[in-house]
Amino acid sequence: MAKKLHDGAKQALAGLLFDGMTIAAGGFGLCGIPETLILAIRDSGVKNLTVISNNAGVDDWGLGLLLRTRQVKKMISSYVGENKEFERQFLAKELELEFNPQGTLAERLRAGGAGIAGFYTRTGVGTVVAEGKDTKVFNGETYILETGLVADLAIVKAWRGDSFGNLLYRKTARNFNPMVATCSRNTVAEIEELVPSIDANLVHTPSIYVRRMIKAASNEKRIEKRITRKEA
Amino acid sequence: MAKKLHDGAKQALAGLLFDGMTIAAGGFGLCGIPETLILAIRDSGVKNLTVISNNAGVDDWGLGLLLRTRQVKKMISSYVGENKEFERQFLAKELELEFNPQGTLAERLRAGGAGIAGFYTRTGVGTVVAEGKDTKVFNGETYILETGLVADLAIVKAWRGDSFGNLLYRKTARNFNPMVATCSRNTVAEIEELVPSIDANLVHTPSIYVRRMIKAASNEKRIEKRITRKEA
Amino acid sequence: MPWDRNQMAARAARELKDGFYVNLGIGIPTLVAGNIPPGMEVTLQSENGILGLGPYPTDNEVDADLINAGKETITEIAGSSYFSSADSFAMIRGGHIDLSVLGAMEVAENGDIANWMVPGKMVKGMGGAMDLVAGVRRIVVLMEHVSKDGSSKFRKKCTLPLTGTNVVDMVITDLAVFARDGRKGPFKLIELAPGVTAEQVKASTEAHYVEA
Amino acid sequence: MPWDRNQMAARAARELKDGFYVNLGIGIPTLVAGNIPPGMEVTLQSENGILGLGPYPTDNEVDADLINAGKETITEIAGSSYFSSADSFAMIRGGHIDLSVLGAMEVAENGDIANWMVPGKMVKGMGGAMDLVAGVRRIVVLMEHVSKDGSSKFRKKCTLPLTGTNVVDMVITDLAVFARDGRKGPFKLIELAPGVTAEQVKASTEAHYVEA
Repeated sequence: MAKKLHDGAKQALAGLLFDGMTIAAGGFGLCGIPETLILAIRDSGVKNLTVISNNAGVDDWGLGLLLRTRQVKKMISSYVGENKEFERQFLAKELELEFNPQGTLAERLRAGGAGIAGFYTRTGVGTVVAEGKDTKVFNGETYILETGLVADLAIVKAWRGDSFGNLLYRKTARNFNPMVATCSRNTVAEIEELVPSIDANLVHTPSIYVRRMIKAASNEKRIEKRITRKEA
Repeated sequence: MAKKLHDGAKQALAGLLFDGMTIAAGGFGLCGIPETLILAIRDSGVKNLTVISNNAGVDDWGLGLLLRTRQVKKMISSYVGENKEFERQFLAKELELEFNPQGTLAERLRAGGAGIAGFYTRTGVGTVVAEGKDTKVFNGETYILETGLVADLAIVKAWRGDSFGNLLYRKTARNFNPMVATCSRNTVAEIEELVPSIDANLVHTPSIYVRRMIKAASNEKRIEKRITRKEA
Repeated sequence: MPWDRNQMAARAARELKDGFYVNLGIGIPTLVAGNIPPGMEVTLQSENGILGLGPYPTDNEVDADLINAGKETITEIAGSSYFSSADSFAMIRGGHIDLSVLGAMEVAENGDIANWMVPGKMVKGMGGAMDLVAGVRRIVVLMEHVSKDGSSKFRKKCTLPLTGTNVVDMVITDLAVFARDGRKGPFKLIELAPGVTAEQVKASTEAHYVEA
Repeated sequence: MPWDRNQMAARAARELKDGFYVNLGIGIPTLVAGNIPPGMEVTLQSENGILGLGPYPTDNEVDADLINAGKETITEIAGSSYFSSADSFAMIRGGHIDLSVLGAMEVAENGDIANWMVPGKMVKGMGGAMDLVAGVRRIVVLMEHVSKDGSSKFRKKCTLPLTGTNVVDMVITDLAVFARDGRKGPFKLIELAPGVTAEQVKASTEAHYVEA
C-alpha cells in the first residue's frame, strides 16, 4: 500500500493545495489544533481559502497565522473572540464570516462525512441562524434544516497514530478532530507519537479516514487560560 | 447518587415496562444482544411491544423468545431471515413489520438520541423504502427524509462497565448497542464484567446514557455460523 | 440586601438534584460548581467534550489537552469520559443534560433569551449557547436584575438578537427568582433576596409576571 | 467455457487497486477475498462494524464477539478497528469505501439493481444492501448470466423490487464483463469468458449494451 506516513508537512500536503479551496481544521481554541500543518499551509502561500474551524486561533498562533498573511477569504466558525486581526479584517469587510452554532457546526461536519445531505435541528429556531433556511414541524415542534459540510482538505491533530493511519486523540484535544477527519477525501493527520499498533477495540478514527500522515514538528500546545488551584 | 447497578434484571426493569411500549435492543444477529434483559422481559409478560432491533433473533434465542410468547406486535428491523416463527406470524398477519435499510436504522437511532428530528439520505431512493417519504434535491441528487427514532426503553449489552455507568463494548459485539443506548431516557445495560474504572479517554458509551445497569446473568453468546479454517 | 454573585450561584445550586448531569455556562454560572451541596452527586459536562469535570488543576496537574468550554485548564475525576464535539452536542441536543445554568443579557416574559451578541459591538459568535438552550431539559438563567444603565433585563420582549425562543424555565437575579412550569404560562415570582420587597422587584422589572 | 464461481471472483478481484477499502457481499463475492493479488494491500470492511477483516478463525481462535455481516466467525488483523453500526454506515454512506462487490438477482441496462426480495417468497429484509449501493463509490455485481429458468438476469428493466437505481458500474457474469464510466451511457461488453463468443452473449442477454 502507498505509505501514509510522509516525511514532513510539505510533502504530505503536496498536490493537495490550490487557491480558493475549502479547508476544514480540527481543534477547539488552541487545544488539539494541527499546528504543524497550519504552519506549512501558511508557508505554501495558498490563498483565498475558506476555512471551516470552530475558532480562528489567536493573533500569532493557530489559524490566526493564516489570517495575518491574508490567506483566508472566509471563515465558518462558532466563536472567534480571541483574535484582534480577525476583528480588524472583518470590520474592514476584508473577511467573510459565517457563524454556525457549535453543535450545528459539529453535526454538519459529521453529516458531510457520513453522506447525510441535511438534517433537522431545533438549534437556532427563531434566531438569525434560521434566516433563509427551510423549516419543518415534527411532533408539533419546529426544526430548521442544516446541510452537511465537506472540504477539499481536512487537517487534524492526533495524539497517537499507527502506520495504517488509525488515530487516537487525547482528552479534550479530541473535540472537532474526529468529524473533521471524515469530511474530506483528502485528510492529513499530524500525530504526536507514532506507535506500532492501537488496540482495534479502542481506535478513535479508523485508518480509512486518513490519507496521509506526518509526525508533528510543532507541539507547542499553548494554553489560553491557565487557571490553577493551590495544592491541598 | 442513586446507584445505577441493580441486583438483577427484574429489579433493573422495575417500573419501566408497560403494555404497548416501544423497546430498542442492541445486537447484530445473536452477537452483542442483551440476553439477560430479554429473558426478563419475556418473564415479565409485558405485551403488544414494538421492538426496534436490526434482527429478530432465532426461534429459541434472543428476541425470538418474545415472538414465541406473542409479546411483540411490531418489529422495526433490517433483516429477519433467521426465524421461522417470525415468518409464520408475519404471513398470518399476526405481526407487523417495518423494514429499514440497516444504515438508515442505525442512523435513525443515533438521530433520535441526538435530537435530530430527521435527516436526508440517498439510501433507498427509487425503492419501496422511499414510498410516502419526503424527498429533496441537494446538488442535483435526490435524497429521502428519514426520521429519528426514540424508545420508551433501551436495552444494551456491554463487555465492561464501571459503577458510574460508563461502558465498553468488545469487537463486533458493539454494533447497534452505542446508538440504542442513546435513544431512550430509560436505558438499561447488562455488562459482562464490572470493572473499577475505564480509562476516560477510551469510554465507548458515557455514563449519562445508562440509567440502570446489571451484571449479565446470561452470556451464552451463541454463534450462528461457526466457520473455521485449518491450523496453518 | 440583594444577593451577591456567589449567593446567586448558591440559589441556582438549589435547583440541582442528586444524579443530575449539568452544563454550566461561562461567568457567574461557573460559581455554581462550588455550591453543590455536600453528599449530592452532580456530574458536570463541558461541551468541548468531557463529562465529569473536576476542579482547576494544581500547577503540577496543568495539562494543555484538558480544558473546559471556557478554555480554562481543568482536571478529570473518577468516572469522567471524553468524546468528540459531535457526540457532545448529540448529548446536549438529544435532551440528555438535565439542567444548564447560563448567563444572559436579556430574558423575555415568554421565555426568550438573548445572550450572544450586541449589535454594533464586535460579534464573537454564539459558540454552544444556541445548542444548549435548544437541547438541555431545563434552563436556569443567572443575571443581574438590571443592566448598568438601570434598565430591566427581564423584559416584555428581548431587544437583542435571540439565542433561543421560549426556552427559559427559571430566572435568578440579584433581587429575586422567577419560575414557570413546562414553558407555558407566565413566570411567577417565587422568591425574594433577603430584605428585598416585592414592590422593589416590581418597580425594576419590565416583564409581566405573576406575584407570589 | 464459462467462468466458474471462483473465476468470476478472480475477475472481480482484478478491479481492486492497492490501498483500496472494500466491502464484499455475501455469497460469491466473499470468494474475492481469496483472489486478491499477492503484494496488493486491500482492506476489507464489514458493515456490522469492522475494518480489516482477517481469514476465518482456527478452532482455537473462534470468538463469538467477532463476526462479519454474514454472521460468520472471522478474525482481526494488524491495523483492524471496530466501530458502531452508525459509524460503519457513515463510512459506507459517506463514500469512503472504494468498491463493493455484490451479488444480484437482476441488473438493468440503466444500472438499477434488484437483490433483496422476490415477491411471493418470504421477505427477509434488505439488511445493508440499499446503503451499500447508495454509498459505495464503485459497485461491481457478480451474478450468473441467466437464471435457472434460462432468462437473462441483465435486463432492460428490473422486474423485482429495486435495491437501488443507477448504481451499478460493472457486471461480471459467468459469460462476460460489462462496464460503463461515471454511471452514464450504456454498458459496454469489455470481456468474454474464454471460449464464449460475443454472439452467445448477445443471444442470452436482454439488456441493451454496446459491443466491444
